[in-house]
Amino acid sequence: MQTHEAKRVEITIEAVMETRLTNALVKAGVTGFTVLPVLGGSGRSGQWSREGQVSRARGMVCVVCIIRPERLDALLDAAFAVVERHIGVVSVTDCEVLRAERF
Amino acid sequence: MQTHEAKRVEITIEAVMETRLTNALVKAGVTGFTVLPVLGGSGRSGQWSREGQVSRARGMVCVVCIIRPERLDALLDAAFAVVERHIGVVSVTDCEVLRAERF
Amino acid sequence: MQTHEAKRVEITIEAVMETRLTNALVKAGVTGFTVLPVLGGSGRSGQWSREGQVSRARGMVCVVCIIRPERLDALLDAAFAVVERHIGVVSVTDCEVLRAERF
Amino acid sequence: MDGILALAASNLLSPIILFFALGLLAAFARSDLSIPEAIAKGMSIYLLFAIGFKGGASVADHGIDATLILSLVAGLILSFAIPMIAFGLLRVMTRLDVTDAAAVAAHYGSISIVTFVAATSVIGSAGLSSEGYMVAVAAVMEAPAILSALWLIARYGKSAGMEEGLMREILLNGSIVLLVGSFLIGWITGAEGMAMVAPFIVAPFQGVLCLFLLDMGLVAGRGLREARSVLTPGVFLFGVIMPPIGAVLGLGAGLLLGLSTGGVVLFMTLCASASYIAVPAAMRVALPEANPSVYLTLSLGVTFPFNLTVGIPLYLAVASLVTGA
Amino acid sequence: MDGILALAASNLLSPIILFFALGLLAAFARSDLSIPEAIAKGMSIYLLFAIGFKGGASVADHGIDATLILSLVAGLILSFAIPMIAFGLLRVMTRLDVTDAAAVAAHYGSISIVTFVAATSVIGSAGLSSEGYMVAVAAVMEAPAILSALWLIARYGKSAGMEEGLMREILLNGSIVLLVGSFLIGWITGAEGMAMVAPFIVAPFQGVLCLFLLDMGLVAGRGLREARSVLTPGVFLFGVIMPPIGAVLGLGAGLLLGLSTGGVVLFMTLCASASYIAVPAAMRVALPEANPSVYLTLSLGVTFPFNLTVGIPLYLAVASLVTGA
Amino acid sequence: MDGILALAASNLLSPIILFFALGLLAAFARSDLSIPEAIAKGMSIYLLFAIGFKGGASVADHGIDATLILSLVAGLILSFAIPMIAFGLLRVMTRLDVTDAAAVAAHYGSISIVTFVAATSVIGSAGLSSEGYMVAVAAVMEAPAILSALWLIARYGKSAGMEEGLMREILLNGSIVLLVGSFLIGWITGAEGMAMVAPFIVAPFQGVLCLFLLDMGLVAGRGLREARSVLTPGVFLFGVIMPPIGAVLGLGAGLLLGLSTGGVVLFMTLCASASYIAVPAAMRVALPEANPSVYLTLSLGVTFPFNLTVGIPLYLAVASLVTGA
Ligand SMILES: Nc1ncnc2c1ncn2[C@@H]1O[C@H](COP(=O)(O)O)[C@@H](O)[C@H]1O
Ligand SMILES: Nc1ncnc2c1ncn2[C@@H]1O[C@H](COP(=O)(O)O)[C@@H](O)[C@H]1O
Ligand SMILES: Nc1ncnc2c1ncn2[C@@H]1O[C@H](COP(=O)(O)O)[C@@H](O)[C@H]1O
Ligand code: NA
Ligand code: NA
Ligand code: NA
Repeated sequence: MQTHEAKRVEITIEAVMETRLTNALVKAGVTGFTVLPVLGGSGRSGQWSREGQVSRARGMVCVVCIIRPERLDALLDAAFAVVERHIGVVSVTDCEVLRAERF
Repeated sequence: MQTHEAKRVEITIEAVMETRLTNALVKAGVTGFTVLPVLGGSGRSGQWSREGQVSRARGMVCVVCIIRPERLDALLDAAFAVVERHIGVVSVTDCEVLRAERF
Repeated sequence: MQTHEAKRVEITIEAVMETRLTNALVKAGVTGFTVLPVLGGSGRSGQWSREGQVSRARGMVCVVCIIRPERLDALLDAAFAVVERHIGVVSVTDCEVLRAERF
Repeated sequence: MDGILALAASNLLSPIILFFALGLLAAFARSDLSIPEAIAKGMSIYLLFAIGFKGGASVADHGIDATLILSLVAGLILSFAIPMIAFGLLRVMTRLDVTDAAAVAAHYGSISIVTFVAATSVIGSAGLSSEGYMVAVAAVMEAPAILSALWLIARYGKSAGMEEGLMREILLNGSIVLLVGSFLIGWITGAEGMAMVAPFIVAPFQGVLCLFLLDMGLVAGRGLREARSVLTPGVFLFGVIMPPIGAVLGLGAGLLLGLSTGGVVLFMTLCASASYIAVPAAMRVALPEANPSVYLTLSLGVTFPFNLTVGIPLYLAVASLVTGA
Repeated sequence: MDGILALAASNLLSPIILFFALGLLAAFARSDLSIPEAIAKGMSIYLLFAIGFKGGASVADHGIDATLILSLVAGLILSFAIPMIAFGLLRVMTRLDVTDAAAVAAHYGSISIVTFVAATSVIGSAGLSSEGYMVAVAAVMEAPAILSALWLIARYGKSAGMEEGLMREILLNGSIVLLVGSFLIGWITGAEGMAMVAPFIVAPFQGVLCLFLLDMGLVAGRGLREARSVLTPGVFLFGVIMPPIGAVLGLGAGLLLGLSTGGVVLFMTLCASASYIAVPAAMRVALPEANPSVYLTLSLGVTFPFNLTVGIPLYLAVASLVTGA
Repeated sequence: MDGILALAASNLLSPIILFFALGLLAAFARSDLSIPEAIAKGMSIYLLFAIGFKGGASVADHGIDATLILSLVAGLILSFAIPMIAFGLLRVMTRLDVTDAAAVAAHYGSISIVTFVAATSVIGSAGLSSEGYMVAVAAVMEAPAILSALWLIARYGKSAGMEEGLMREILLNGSIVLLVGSFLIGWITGAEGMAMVAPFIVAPFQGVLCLFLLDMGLVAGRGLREARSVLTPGVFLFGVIMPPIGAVLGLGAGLLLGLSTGGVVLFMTLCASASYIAVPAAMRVALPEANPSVYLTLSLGVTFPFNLTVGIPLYLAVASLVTGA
């Protein structure tokens, strides 16, 4: 089956920043993304878990964005501007996609 | 630690199609998969979020499937037949796995 | 944008083993990880789904861990010791990260 | 008549409608207020359980009416037939293509259980009662319209075909199973069963309904904001004139069947309301090419609030006039 | 005797059992009806809170019985002992290996709180009451059986060893902490506390229980469909003869302790029931090699419905006969 | 005075406080007891709905007091002002930097709705009532303190600036919208609306509150275990002396406004309590450099239990003394 090269960017970011991030992505010309829930985690700012939490202060989401390789830099710049002051992680993986016309 | 080459296929598909997809995967000889929840997303068909939704009409899941490289084509064919008329995204990444006998 | 090579390790493991795994990861010097929920799946031990489940006996989580390549082996050893007797899957992908000082 | 106007006015100021409005406003104002998906689903399970059980217990209480079977048959026929009318209207009034029009039509042949509940509460306030088996009629009307839509596509568009397993999936849809199951259990266990579960399903019902409508307002408002563009004047107009058309059919059926005034109002409401749970999900499977924004926005964003505010009091007024109640 | 037969019949037609059956049927028919995980967990938290609190308040009300401590000790001993019997039976009746047999055995030494609740409601319908501290006995019987299983493995199989931290984990298991904590708070705050929370935990209780049993039916049904193959005749048979054996032990203990007839029935039910929340999770940690399909299917798919339908009325009949109530 | 001591003692043994303690203990003992996130959010939605609606219905019942507007203004001013005092104290008493101190200060200018509810129930037990619009005062005090914190940063630290959209986000925060919306709907629909939803929001309220406090205890306990290190003696001390300071300001305002004794206690409680829902989320957006462990631990782990156990009875005693009630 015909596949096409693409980049898979996964941004784990605080839930309160989700809309800001996705707005920035859209502005940077990203045509699609998927938001995954996160149960908990650990990092330099300590360990946390979503259980029992009412406040949105604690809690992260993972925004997955598959794009054409040539758009990667624009996306990373946009994402970085939002993530910069915040806790969170950005990773980029090479991948292949079906239906490249969608990206 | 000894690792083995494999392919990681991630299929983001409408929740109503989940069973059809996993049935097709099993038919295609896939021995295992994992289903992740999706909170929301955006694409050509607009933006959506799972919050407050009662109907299963809106909502997607992400089916992750790790397989031996030689089985990739069979899997993609099977997946594509289900995804074809539907919104959704398929990505394939190279990975290494422990315990290759499991795949 | 400047990125750095890293490894992305995704461990799908039974929910009851989550704390044991993350404790082992921390002991092995892992500085951060993210836990994703899992809705259901299928493997040699059959098919399962989280829906309606009250017992923690059924149910898995996915622990994602991004690390510097040189730490991979220590992490895999630690993870394997926990996963060994249990059902579950470990995959490793090459990735690039922003803000390498975080890992 | 005056009494009915007063009722309509008081209906507009009922907590249920105001919470729906609160949700709409919060969504329009982009508040981050939201109900977790699991809670929304939990409330819908609660409502189906309560509605079904009460209907069944009421049948156990009042005995089976001779018209029970006839009402079910009438519901079936109307659920099959209404999509045809809706489809014709849509093709004339809007520029929706065959697929989108058929998908929308299916929603109007099916029913909205929350609209049904709101009508039950309005007729209750007006001092009327109704046949307990109207819940069974509601259940029977959930699915047939989906088949009509598929038939319309096969007839006027590219053949959609009936995917294997789809029929079972539609008939064994979670909401139908829960509604019918609770109805039967309410019927079997009767007054004794009702005594056991009443403190759970009767007294707190209206409160849960308020929260559920808050959620529906939020979802409808967000949908409207997202999908404003699909709401062309023609499409919008369809969303407010199709309900009265359905209601007229329901009125005819109700009168023919000789239902009580309350029963007639409920039948009108069932025919006037549009599905927003079962049918949208079925359409995603059966007609994935149809644009979900169109049918979800119409059903939840236009027709539901129309029925809630204007429709139900209107149907009550008409039914009261006609039956002379 | 006649009264008891009538009770057994009416028990079969109680909403609780019918909702369990509805769940089973929906699962067998592959309906997509499902309860969100969070709602299912929320209901189980509600039930533990309510059961514990009511038990504690009842102890506050009736005072501490001289037999309280003895009952707790008896519960402890039985929870340790029953797995030995179950293990022996399993090795004789089935082809399960040592690990699977020990894992199953642990479930039967422990208890099912929903079965306990169902028995409470059945003895209530029969006009009997029971000692409030039976809830505490239930809590005490949750965990010891797990140790017996580990001991059985160490004795007859490959040594499993007691993993570090496992003991604390088992004893501080969420359900035990919530049940015991609510019991103590109910005890401390007594009638006054009860007055505050009664409208939440008493009146709506049966309704929530119906929905919870619907969910249990769904989960049990899906488990049975998936794991039909593990249910060999021997395994199935074990699932229906082990409960009466446990019940006989409970009967003996209850009589020795001099419990009320209602208390005896509850003790029998505790011994007859099998865990499906705490022990399965502990087994995944302690005995990962044991096949979860076996113990979950047996406990939830065979023994739970057996107790619910046949077992509890039987235990009530026997206890009534023996105590002459 | 004796009555008040007795009340304080009985308050310590109320189910609400005991369930909070149970949660704390379970967390300290590392039990895996936990409430699903969706259920916790569902309960907080329920509480806001109930509190708002009851407040509005009470205003509809008692009519608008001349002091309503003045109370709202007083609340606004205090919410702006208290962070200044808190900030000064923090800079003197602790080693927190400007950012952390400002973030903490914002929490103390805002309010904790559960503390407010607990106070309502304590004054109720003391036979006092209060102005229904205190709920509106609570809503008005949610947000202004956030602006004070940003101003403090701009003045004493690196300019934080007001991010675009942040103001709207804060004012249209889900909790505020739900509280204010329910208040208005309660007001509009009055006694009639209240009659509809009362069985849902009045009778079961205390029971839900118990479970919610169990969850708060669990979250607070886990937070304390994780973040012990941030609780230096100075920080801890701040967490217990800031509430009485706030309460004194609330006392002054309440007396000036001529509120009832119950109203004065509630005003004191609002000023004494610290936000743990709305403000922490706003701080993550506006001041991401501030350490969330500090403010969450202080607010939920120190000040909340302080107010619950010692604070509220103290404020009641003082207000009773001063107003001579
Ligand atoms: N190395 C990592 N791998 C995966 N997730 C991470 C990693 N480091 C941090 N995270 C996630 O990012 C959150 C914030 O990280 P930090 O800024 O280091 O506190 C953590 O709670 C984790 O959810
Ligand atoms: N480029 C993308 N990267 C990640 N997820 C995507 C992407 N495009 C679409 N999706 C997901 O697929 C869904 C449907 O996409 P679409 O068919 O483009 O509307 C979206 O709502 C997203 O959840
Ligand atoms: N090939 C695979 N790809 C993705 N997930 C898998 C795979 N195999 C197993 N899993 C996951 O691991 C769980 C246990 O697998 P198993 O030990 O094979 O029963 C399954 O329920 C899946 O969630
Ligand atoms: Na209709
Ligand atoms: Na037992
Ligand atoms: Na305050």
